[in-house]
Amino acid sequence: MDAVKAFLRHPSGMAGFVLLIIVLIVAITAPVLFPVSPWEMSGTPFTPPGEDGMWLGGDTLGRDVAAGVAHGARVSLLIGIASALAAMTIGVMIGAISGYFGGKVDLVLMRVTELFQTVPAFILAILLVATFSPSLLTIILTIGAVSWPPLARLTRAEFLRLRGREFVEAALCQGESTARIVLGHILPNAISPILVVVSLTVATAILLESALSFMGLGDPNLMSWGFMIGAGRTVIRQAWWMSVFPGLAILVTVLAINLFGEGLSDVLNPRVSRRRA
Amino acid sequence: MNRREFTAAMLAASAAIPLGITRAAGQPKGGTLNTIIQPEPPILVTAFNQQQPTLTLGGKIYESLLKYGADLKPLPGMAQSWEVSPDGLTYTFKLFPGITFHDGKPMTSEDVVFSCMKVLTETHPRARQNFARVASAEAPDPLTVVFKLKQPFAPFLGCFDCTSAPIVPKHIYEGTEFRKNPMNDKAIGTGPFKLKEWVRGSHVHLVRHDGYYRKDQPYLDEIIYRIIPDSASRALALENGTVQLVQWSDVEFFDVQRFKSQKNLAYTTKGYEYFAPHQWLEMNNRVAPMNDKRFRQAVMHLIDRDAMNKRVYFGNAKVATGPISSKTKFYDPKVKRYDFSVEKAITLLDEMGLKPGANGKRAEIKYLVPPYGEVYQRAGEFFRQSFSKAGIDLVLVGTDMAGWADKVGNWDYEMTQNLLYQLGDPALGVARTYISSNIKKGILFSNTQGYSNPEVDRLFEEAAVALDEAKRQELYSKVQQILVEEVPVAWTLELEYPIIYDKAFKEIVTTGIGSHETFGSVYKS
Amino acid sequence: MTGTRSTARIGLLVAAWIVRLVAIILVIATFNFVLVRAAPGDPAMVMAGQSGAADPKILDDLRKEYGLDKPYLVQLGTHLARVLTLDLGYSYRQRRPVLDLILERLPATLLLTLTAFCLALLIGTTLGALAGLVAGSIADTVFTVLSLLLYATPVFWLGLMLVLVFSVTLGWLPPFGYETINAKHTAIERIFDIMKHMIMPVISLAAIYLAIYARLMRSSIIEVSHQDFIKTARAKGLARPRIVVSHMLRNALVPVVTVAGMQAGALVGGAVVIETVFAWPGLGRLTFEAVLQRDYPVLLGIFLILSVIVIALNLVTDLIYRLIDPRMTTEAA
Amino acid sequence: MTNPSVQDKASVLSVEKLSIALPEGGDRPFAVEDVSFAIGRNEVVCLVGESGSGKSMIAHAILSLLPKGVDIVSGAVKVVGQDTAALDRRALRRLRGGKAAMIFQEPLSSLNPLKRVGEQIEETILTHQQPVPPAAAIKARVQELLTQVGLPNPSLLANSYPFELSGGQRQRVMIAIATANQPELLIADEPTTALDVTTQRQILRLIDDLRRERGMGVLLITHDFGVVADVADRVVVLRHGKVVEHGSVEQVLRNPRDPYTRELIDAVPKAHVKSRESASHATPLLDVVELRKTFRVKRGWLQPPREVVAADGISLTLHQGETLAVVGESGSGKSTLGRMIMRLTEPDSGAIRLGDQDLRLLRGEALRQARRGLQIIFQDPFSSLDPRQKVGDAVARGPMAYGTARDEAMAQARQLLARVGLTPSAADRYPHEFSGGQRQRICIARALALRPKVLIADEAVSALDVSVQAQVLALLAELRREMQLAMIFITHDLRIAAEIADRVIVLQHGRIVEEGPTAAVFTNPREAYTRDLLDAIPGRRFFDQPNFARQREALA
Repeated sequence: MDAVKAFLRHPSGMAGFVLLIIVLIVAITAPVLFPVSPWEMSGTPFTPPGEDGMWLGGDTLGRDVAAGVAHGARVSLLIGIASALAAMTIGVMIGAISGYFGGKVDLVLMRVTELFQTVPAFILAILLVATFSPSLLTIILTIGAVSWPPLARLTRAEFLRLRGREFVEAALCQGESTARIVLGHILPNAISPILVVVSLTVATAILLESALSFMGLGDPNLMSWGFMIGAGRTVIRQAWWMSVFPGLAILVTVLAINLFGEGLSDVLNPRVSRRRA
Repeated sequence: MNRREFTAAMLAASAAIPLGITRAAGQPKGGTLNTIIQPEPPILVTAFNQQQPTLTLGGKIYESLLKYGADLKPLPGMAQSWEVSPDGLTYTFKLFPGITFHDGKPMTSEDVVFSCMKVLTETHPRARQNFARVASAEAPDPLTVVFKLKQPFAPFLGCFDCTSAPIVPKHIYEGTEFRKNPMNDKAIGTGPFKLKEWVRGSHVHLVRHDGYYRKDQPYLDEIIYRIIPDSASRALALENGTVQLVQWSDVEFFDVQRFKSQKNLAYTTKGYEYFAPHQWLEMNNRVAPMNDKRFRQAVMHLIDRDAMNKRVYFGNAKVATGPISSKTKFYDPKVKRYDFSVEKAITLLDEMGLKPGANGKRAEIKYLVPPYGEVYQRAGEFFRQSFSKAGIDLVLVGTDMAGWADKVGNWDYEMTQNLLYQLGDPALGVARTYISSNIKKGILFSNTQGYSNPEVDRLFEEAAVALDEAKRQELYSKVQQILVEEVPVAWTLELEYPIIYDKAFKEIVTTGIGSHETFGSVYKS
Repeated sequence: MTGTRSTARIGLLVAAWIVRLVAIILVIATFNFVLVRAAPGDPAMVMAGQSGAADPKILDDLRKEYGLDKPYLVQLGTHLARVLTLDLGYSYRQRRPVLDLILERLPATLLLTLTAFCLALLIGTTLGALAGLVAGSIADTVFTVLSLLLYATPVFWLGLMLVLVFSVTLGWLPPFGYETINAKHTAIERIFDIMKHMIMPVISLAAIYLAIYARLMRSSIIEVSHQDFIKTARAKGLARPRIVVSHMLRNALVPVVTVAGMQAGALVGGAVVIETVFAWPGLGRLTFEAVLQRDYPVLLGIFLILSVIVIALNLVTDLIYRLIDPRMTTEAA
Repeated sequence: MTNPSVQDKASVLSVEKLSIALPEGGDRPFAVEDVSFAIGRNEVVCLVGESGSGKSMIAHAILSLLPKGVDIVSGAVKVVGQDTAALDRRALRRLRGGKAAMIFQEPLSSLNPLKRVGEQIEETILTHQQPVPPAAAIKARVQELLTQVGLPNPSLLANSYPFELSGGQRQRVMIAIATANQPELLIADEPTTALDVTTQRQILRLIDDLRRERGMGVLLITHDFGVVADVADRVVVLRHGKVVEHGSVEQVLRNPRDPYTRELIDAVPKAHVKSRESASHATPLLDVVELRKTFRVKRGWLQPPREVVAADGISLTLHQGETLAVVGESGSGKSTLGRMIMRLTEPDSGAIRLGDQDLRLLRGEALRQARRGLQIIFQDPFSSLDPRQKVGDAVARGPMAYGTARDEAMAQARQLLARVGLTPSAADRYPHEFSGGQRQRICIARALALRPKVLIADEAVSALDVSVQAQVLALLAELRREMQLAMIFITHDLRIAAEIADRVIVLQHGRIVEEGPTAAVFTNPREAYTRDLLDAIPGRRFFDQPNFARQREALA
């Protein structure tokens, strides 16, 4: 548990962790804090912040922006985490196969990975969501589908590095099976840099979701931050609060996750973190 | 009224209109009008595309035989006079002399016949139906056009506005594949303005057509249509004077209030009489529970249409009472009224046996959000909240334009919102939504909800061919009563799009087609 | 090591890149084609539906025109053959050749993305290098906090906030568009006018990449400063500025350039959002419109062109990389 | 000069009571404590010690190149009479690379990879010579320096990048940089550790030549007493940051006073061939026939791959209880040979017969079963243990993979750990809790857990300090006798080969150049290459001939 201790001593990592906990608490308690649906048109349109019992103001239809921000935390975190996990599943699988088996398999898989990295990810995401029409599932799968290449490359690199490590060769010489070598030796040693990148993928996934929602390609039944900013964009003159607050929410959440992820990275694998941006 | 008297009356009427050709000089010439076109039209030839922006822009370039006033009565366009035979089968139009196309070639009756019978019947879905009623069209001399109908059609004289029957040059299109003609880029018409430059994604620049047949017109030197996809930016452009005119949904409804009070700007909701945009919540009548009249009536009770007008449309609408707009001929206000009442709705739902389930929900219905901008999104959100009060769960389904057109056209939807134009006459713009013969799979803006009532079919058909106004009114009143009782769709609002313009510009709105008009008479003081 | 040999190598490299480009283009074209066909919705319906009321004849005509009635494989074959002859098809919605549509939007997008890219790279690496050199100081901490904030800011939101401050509140900058239309400017005035319109979109687009490059450069400088040859340089008695300029910067740039190349795709993607926010008449907006209208030929064309741009940017960064690092000229591509 | 305690007025370097503090949280408060010594002109002083003894710290302190957080807390360093602590930055810069120069262990990373070699030399000249000489003169000087350090074709070389040179060439370039401004003091921090023995000999000779020509004082830092014996005038022995012994080479090496020094010197493999009667059996245990392997390194698009021949028809036999040493310089293919026998690297052709099976033809489960009889110990004790696996598991996992019950395997593991000199409780700990030597013992235990017939040791002791090295070698020798193991011992160090092997194979460029009983090869080599290798063994003559008095000129 040295890692935990080291993390506790990591100032920016802890700052991120605390912020993240706050966002999580807001997300979990949103139905308690704002029992009325964030879609309920309870106030007058364009209520400025503080008036009419709405601390963050009201939107075009008189809905409470604060309720939207709180409920939006659930959506953003859900989509962020779920799509990062989707990306991880794809990326680790491809990277592991590529890195462990090498040769032609590796060549083909890496070409595919490169292709996915070459096509502008956001435009691909727009195309995918628009093609299969926006819903929670399609958005998660889409973000997963455009976010996996870095994870695949990292996993591959880790597998390549570890496969050549002498303890893996020793395990081979000791007669251990391929499955045990991969699951028992390589994966546990590769997992910490992968987890770090997955945590950072959550942040980019949240940004991607917000950008999609902003462009009107979000799930119309979900009050997400990107959707709120998109809805507030045209009325920025009348109601700056409609776009400012959800934007700050994204900023804080993404910042928290980045800080947390980097702290994690510094603690778990100083070797990788020095190379990363 | 015999034929001569009829013509004379028409001529007199036209002379009384300020826009008539008799109105001579006095207006200052010159000046530039900056306005907005949104979204960017794919093409400027109105014969080939009838989207609203195409018509707004193309209306300056292409003219037709007639115009329509705010009362939807015909006025001279390129035709200076017209007469209708007493049997309602023969229509004879006399053209103004000296009309030329933008390329300098003269426009004659041959061009009119070619345009109506060859081009529009191929490329213009609405005109195709109108001219399908024509048995023969002839050009006895260069200034005379004669249409002979197969059977009487009361609103035939309403088919010649510049959006329904634009005249294109025969010498350019004859014998070519119309849609692929390279001259489409040049947009050669007879209107007071011609195309100078079109920078895609940026602006369309129109300049005066010096050979225009109406004396001194146009007064303006040029009109610039800017393409500004972002509505906040459009509002700002109007506010800081970058543009001097906005129309349709160029500025969002919530911005309108602000501009109403801006001193240098004039605000009007006139100029949409011909279109009378009519909006409703469309329900697929084939699918339960929407196949039950009581459910549809409950829906009418559930929607607080005043609140919807206030919150979503910011007061830029009127509550609709039935299928025909209060701005359209033959509107009858004496129909059943559905007040906003959740209780009445719940009673109706209980009555039909749609009881709340274990989770407190009576039904879950998919609502297809039309992909035409934010207001539609907001309206969907409004419906969802309204329905939730009676335990009906509306699930919004986002889609793109293709998906929406495909799903609605192929009846693969449960609920959506729709907006149709009334086109000046119930026979042209209303009947299409309700008659059984227009249940056509794959075709948008038909009777997509699948409502069918033989009585309604009969009433609409009789009203279309009847020539007597009173008789028509009687038939339409009856049809309105039946439809309002049966609620094939839940009419919500008659939208009142604004036209907002700099007061320095005069004669912006002169007819019932408002911003689609030629603007030949617009001048800057 | 001679000039002709390295020129020949670069030539060979470019040739290899072109082969690769064609291969990738074909794969992407196929991928797009399959994806777009997998979508629900009938393109003929859309085009006709827009006209107000469709009828089966028009739909049939459109299907024939676009070959939608033929088997998918035939459509794909025709599509690939066309792509290779640079014929990106015809947009029936816009009624114009796709290549024309793209080419007239391309300059605006290139102007925006390249300016943002260069600016981000230039300022980012400079700031990052400075921060790396004073690592641990207050200035470095301020820099780190700022870059982290920028890194977490949604691009479109940053754009909106700029509009809110500089256009709505202060009224200093035009909130949208590419230039003042019909302003009858002289050439120079026009350039300034365009520059004025570019300020906010470029800043919004560049910000996040500036943060990325700066952070990367900072850690790269720190890493390089710990390397043995810096110790050698110090042992040689070199002054610090000379060590920084002559030994650290170039070595530190190597990973930055690599990442910069990889970010090219993301940058082009970011342009879509930014062009929407600022009504910038470029490819990004065309993409979005095409997606909403399901304009198949336009979408396919845009994806190809954007991929070509990204690959070209990759090539440029790769060449720069090789210019910086002589080891790469002899090693693997 | 003979009395080290006298501070020579003419000394180019004097270190007086130097203490360097480590940052808090280090394993000891001082890196270096109370160290004093001096170097006169034309004198070579060696600073010897095992890893962590603080010898590099001293070298760095001399030119004020200590890392941040590590500071001199007391004492003084005087270079050519100047107290470095009292110098301002400018003067310090003038000193560095001017009067005092330094070279480092790893010549590749010590050169800027992105600058041409010539520029890197020019830079030193430009920095130190006022007024700046004309460009042509500098170019000429660079050529001259490159020629001096014995590099062929200096004009081509000046235009090359470091990655285009061999290790020895790079170190020569480093020396050219260091000597560009005629320094009076040259500090060489393990300058030959990364190099092959023959190259090491050349570099040491070069340093010595330059020393003599210029009368430089040289501070040579090394861990190898062989090197000390070859080049030093005086020796300073360090342990845990303190000087344990200080004196002339003869004095310290022949008659060490300090027990630690003695232990170190005793631990140095002396390349004494211990005569052993090779137990020759009729049928060999392992029979390797005509192994061939060529590596193809891809060089990007459209370029032919570079080919490296790692094995060019290698045949060898190994009998039970026999130890075969495979020696050769880096790149000779010796490690590839070991890996091919283990089937970790696939040979292109040939046969590997173990008993009656040809390993090369085996796949899948048959291969797995056959591997039992062959085990390997790797060079790096840090990377050869899974950091996330307990030591006991690491040892027991092998037998378990072949069906031994877990409890039984763990019990065996504990026994084995005890046998290799660890406490049985080591089984419950993780690798990072052990030192390098202990880890290597764990690796040995792991390899032996499967009771192999053949053990391959691939540079198994190269990464260890000399005292630990001796212990591990002793352990291996014991185990070999006890278990009648046949062993292939791969090493670059001929001294170790001489100590442990019954037979020796000398490899060069993937080919066997000489093969025979250890005694024969060492005393009477047939091939010139073998002779070169033997000649290059550091300190060989000094240790071989008890009366050999070092005559430094003999090196020339």
